Amino acid sequence: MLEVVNLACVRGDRPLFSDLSFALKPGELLHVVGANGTGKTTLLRTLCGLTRQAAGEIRWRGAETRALGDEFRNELAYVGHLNGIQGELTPAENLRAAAGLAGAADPERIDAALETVRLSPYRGFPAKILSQGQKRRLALARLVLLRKPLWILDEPFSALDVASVTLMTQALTGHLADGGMVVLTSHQDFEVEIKNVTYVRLDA
Amino acid sequence: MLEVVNLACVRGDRPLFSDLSFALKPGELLHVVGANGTGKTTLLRTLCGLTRQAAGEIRWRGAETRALGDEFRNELAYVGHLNGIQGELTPAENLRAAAGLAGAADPERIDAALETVRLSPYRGFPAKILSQGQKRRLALARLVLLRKPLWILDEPFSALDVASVTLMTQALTGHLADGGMVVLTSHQDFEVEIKNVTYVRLDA
Amino acid sequence: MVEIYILIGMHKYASPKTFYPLAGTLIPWLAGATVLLLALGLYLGLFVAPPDYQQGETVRIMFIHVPAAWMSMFVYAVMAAAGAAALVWNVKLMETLASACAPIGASFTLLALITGSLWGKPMWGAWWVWDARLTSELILFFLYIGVMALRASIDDPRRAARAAAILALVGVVNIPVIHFSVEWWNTLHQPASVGRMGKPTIHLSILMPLLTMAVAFTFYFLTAALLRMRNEILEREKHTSWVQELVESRR
Amino acid sequence: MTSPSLLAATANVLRRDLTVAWRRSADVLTPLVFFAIVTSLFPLGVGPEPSLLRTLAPGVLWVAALLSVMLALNRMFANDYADGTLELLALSPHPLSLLVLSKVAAHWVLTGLPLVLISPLLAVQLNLPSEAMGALLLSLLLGTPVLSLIGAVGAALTLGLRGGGVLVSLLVLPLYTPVLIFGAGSVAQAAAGAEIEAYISLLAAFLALTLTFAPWAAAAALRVSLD
Amino acid sequence: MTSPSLLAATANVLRRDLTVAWRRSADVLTPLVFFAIVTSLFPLGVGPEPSLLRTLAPGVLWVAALLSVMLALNRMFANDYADGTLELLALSPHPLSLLVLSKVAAHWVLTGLPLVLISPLLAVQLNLPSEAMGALLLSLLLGTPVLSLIGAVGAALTLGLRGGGVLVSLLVLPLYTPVLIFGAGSVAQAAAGAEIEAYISLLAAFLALTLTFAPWAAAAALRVSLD
Ligand code: HEM
Ligand SMILES: Nc1ncnc2c1ncn2[C@@H]1O[C@H](COP(=O)(O)OP(=O)(O)OP(=O)(O)O)[C@@H](O)[C@H]1O
Ligand SMILES: Nc1ncnc2c1ncn2[C@@H]1O[C@H](COP(=O)(O)OP(=O)(O)OP(=O)(O)O)[C@@H](O)[C@H]1O
Ligand SMILES: [Mg+2]
Ligand SMILES: [Mg+2]
Repeated sequence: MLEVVNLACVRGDRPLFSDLSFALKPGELLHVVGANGTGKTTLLRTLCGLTRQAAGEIRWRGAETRALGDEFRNELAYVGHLNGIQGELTPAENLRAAAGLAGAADPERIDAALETVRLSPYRGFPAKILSQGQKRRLALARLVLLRKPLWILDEPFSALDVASVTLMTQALTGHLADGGMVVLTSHQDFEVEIKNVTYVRLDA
Repeated sequence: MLEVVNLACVRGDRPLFSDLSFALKPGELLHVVGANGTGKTTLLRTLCGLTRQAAGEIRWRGAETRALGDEFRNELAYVGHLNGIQGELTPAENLRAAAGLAGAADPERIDAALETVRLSPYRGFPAKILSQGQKRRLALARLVLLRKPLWILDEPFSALDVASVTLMTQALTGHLADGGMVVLTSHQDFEVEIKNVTYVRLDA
Repeated sequence: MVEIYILIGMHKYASPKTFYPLAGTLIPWLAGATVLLLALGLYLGLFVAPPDYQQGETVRIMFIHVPAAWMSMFVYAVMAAAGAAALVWNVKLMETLASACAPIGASFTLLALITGSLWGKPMWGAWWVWDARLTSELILFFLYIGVMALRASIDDPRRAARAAAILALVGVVNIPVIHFSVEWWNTLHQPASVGRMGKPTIHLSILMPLLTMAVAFTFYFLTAALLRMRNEILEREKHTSWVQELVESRR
Repeated sequence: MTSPSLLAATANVLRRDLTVAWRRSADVLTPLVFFAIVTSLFPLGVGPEPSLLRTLAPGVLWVAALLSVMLALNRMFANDYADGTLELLALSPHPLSLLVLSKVAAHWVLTGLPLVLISPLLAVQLNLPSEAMGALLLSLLLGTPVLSLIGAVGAALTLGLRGGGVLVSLLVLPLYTPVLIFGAGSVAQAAAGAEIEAYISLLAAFLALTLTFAPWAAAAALRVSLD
Repeated sequence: MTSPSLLAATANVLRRDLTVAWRRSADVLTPLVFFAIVTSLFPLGVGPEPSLLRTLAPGVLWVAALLSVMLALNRMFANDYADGTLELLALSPHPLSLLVLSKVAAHWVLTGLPLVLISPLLAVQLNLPSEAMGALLLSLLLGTPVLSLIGAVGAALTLGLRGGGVLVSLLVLPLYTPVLIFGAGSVAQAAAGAEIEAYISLLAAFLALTLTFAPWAAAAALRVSLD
């Protein structure tokens, strides 16, 4: 259960939003919508704890996320604007590193995750040669691999081709069906086969 | 008139495409489609002359673009995956620098261009504080400002909100109606009110 | 219980909104005290204190040099402490205090360096020697510059304040080094003579102007710090209602 | 989180950094070659007299080591920051300071350690007396990790700032001076045939001190830089 | 393209680089402070004897100037590369080598020139005799642009490579040695009361040579790095 109470964020000296409250239960997807520059990225980073809020609370299973610290981060998977990929490492090595960091190393599943995002042909190449969309897919493979309950995704569909968008919405649907939670932003349309989509709208 | 004859590109030791031929006349838009990693970005960069082809020719008004050099570049505007924005400069200063480089400085039009992409409120801020989509809009403002006949655009709609996508397609439509040419790639759907859209499909 | 009340009371003044007018009323008094003490200290130092039997009139540089050197270290300590408070308790006012300290402290350090080398030429025959105390004071100067440069490079004021605070805390190790350097290495520079408990080795006619100047410098520091803090508060809170009301009321 | 998984995470970070560096063999060699080049520049700058060089040797070797380590600092976090790996690190369910410590360890293995190993060779070039060789090795072995640790704080603070490369030097060099003074001092003492125990134990104390505080400060700085 | 528009384009590049640096005042100050810190490190490393320092002064000042310029090299193109501005430069309808030249000019104004201006102060700290002050200023004035020009080629070649910071030093330092030798040499000669004309005219020749070829080489290297 993720609860946000009276959250306010400020960048520089510009207040982006304030008094934002919502709650997210297992099996639910929250879609943050709003025009460019309304603070969607800022909101997601604040939820993760990367950015500090100016006011308000973020609670996970009833406790403040900052107080929970590692315990909260252990249940969280974040994919931001940046892909978090090391160009020198192969796709498999990148996933292995991510798994190790997340404390959930399960090496057998790495190949399966690569297969899922259709990057198996690039197993032997350094990740830097991947195209924009292929890099994005590698970043998203982390979600499949790590199986954390809370996904926070910033524009997950950007740069993806049509087939990959479908694949990603399937992954979302599956995750929600398993009782996972998702917070995402996207300017692109997408469909998940589930009713529990709520919207939070940020305005300028 | 942009003509491509038997073009072939190779990255590393992987051939991406070969024997690609097409021609683009004033008022036409060429949409390069294909799954992730099929070489769309590579094709566009090759057209600009940033990357070298393995074989084939690219001609502009009948002459090889490499031989034309500055003369070709003078008629070209490119917006790639990277936005080409200096974070320290304000949006207006960024546009002024771009105009100066392109040899078409026309300072009065800068404010109008900023207005077009709805960035006037950010006039006084350094560009680095802009959000993902706002940066993209600033990059696209160059097109409006510079008025070059040939636009080469790599995923111009990525990160744009719905209103900005509409705005951009209007700009495209206007440019084509004025006899401009456009080569672009996009995984997102968009509509231009003009019949002359041709497709080039790249396959893996 | 009493402590808790004091803390709550302090907390009230720790809000920029209440601090701003408070600082405004304090500044004229502090500035007045600074001017008076400076005048007194200079009078005592330049006209009352006797010339040194060895150093002659140059000894008067001391009345600037020594207090400036003391302040350079004291201000750094204040800056680091304020930075720590800002990091731990997230107090905005402490962020502004820390940021106000850096340029003031840097000027004191520069003053100590310049007066020191002016004094060094007649005393040691060189503008500069690589002695431990001089070196560590130079390092202090670079630390101040580093803190200021780091702060200037980050746009978001709160991020800048936290980053500068971390750097200031790391640099604190230099302060004891400066102070004890003369005892740890045998060097050219004067060992501590005022600080020693029990046996003052200086004559009162020298000690008095010295201490007066030190107090005057402290008041100057307070005045300048409050002025800078007020400016920064206005800049940082310009979007809040109270600053806008303030601006309206001044119109 | 159980501690075996923490161990796995830190080992993972270490291994990854080493692999990445290994892939670019230039990364492993360049600080070394830089060290060699800087020590060779001095004789060019000050002239080739052997007796002069001998007195200079400890200082030059130590300054060159310090500069090489410093130049390599921006590699510690900058790439990870640019590609978003650092966000993953910060969001990992393990104490960031320990992950930072493994990154520092990787940095030292890639820059400090090779310097220590090659230093005798360059010392011979500069006519350093052989009695001082032991002191050189020992002081570098204790001192270079301190340089990496302090450097981590500077690198973390300047992350993502324009001109970060020069700024980090500005922040870090003043803090490097004690290490330099005692490091070079110990070698000079040894060359003069004197006792160096005091110097070495001071260096060891610096190491203990920075080992305790630097990872923590660097982690705090990283969180600020990501904000 | 008419030449007025070329002039406008180069002026534009120069102005833009200076504006960007000015916005971050730290960018202007840091190479300077770095220069000051490095010259101060040497006395710490080799000991404080004034007579020893005097013989070292020319070499130390020149090595420090060289290192400051070199450290600032990665600022020349790296940011433009990362944010895509360099692609715009390469696609501009003007000779890339001239645009590069204005970038180099901006770099020199921001690093070399301030060094020249502050050098007398640091020379006093190192007890350099006042007869040599003129030679120091003149040699730095002629030599630092050469460093920026050669550096531009190195910076362009290493663009986008991991560990570029160290790699660029590696490429550039060997080419810097002649400048260092004759630059420091001229100061040492002047300090010894000898003629320095030969040295100075050599430095001027270096400048003429690099001014002709370096922008061209750097432009070619940039095109390769972008491919
Ligand atoms: C650039 C040169 C100099 C620098 C950077 C410098 C720095 C300092 C510093 C930092 C202190 C305060 C130390 C402490 O309280 O722990 C100090 C105190 C003092 N300095 Fe200097 N100094 C310089 C030159 C000189 C010279 C040439 C003299 C006179 C011979 C001198 C005489 C003193 C005296 C008498 C004190 C007070 C010592 C005490 O009571 O603690 N200084 N100086
Ligand atoms: N230092 C600052 N000063 C003022 N405004 C700032 C500062 N930093 C960021 N901003 C503003 O805060 C907003 C941040 O938006 P954010 O990146 O969260 O937008 P977003 O909703 O994710 O947009 P997009 O859809 O384009 O990704 C932007 O409008 C930006 O201009
Ligand atoms: N050095 C290399 N060796 C082998 N393959 C390479 C090398 N460099 C790039 N590639 C491959 O070439 C292709 C380049 O694709 P490009 O970036 O042009 O794709 P794209 O069509 O733009 O894809 P996207 O839609 O994801 O942006 C990718 O499949 C990439 O893996
Ligand atoms: Mg966003
Ligand atoms: Mg692409």
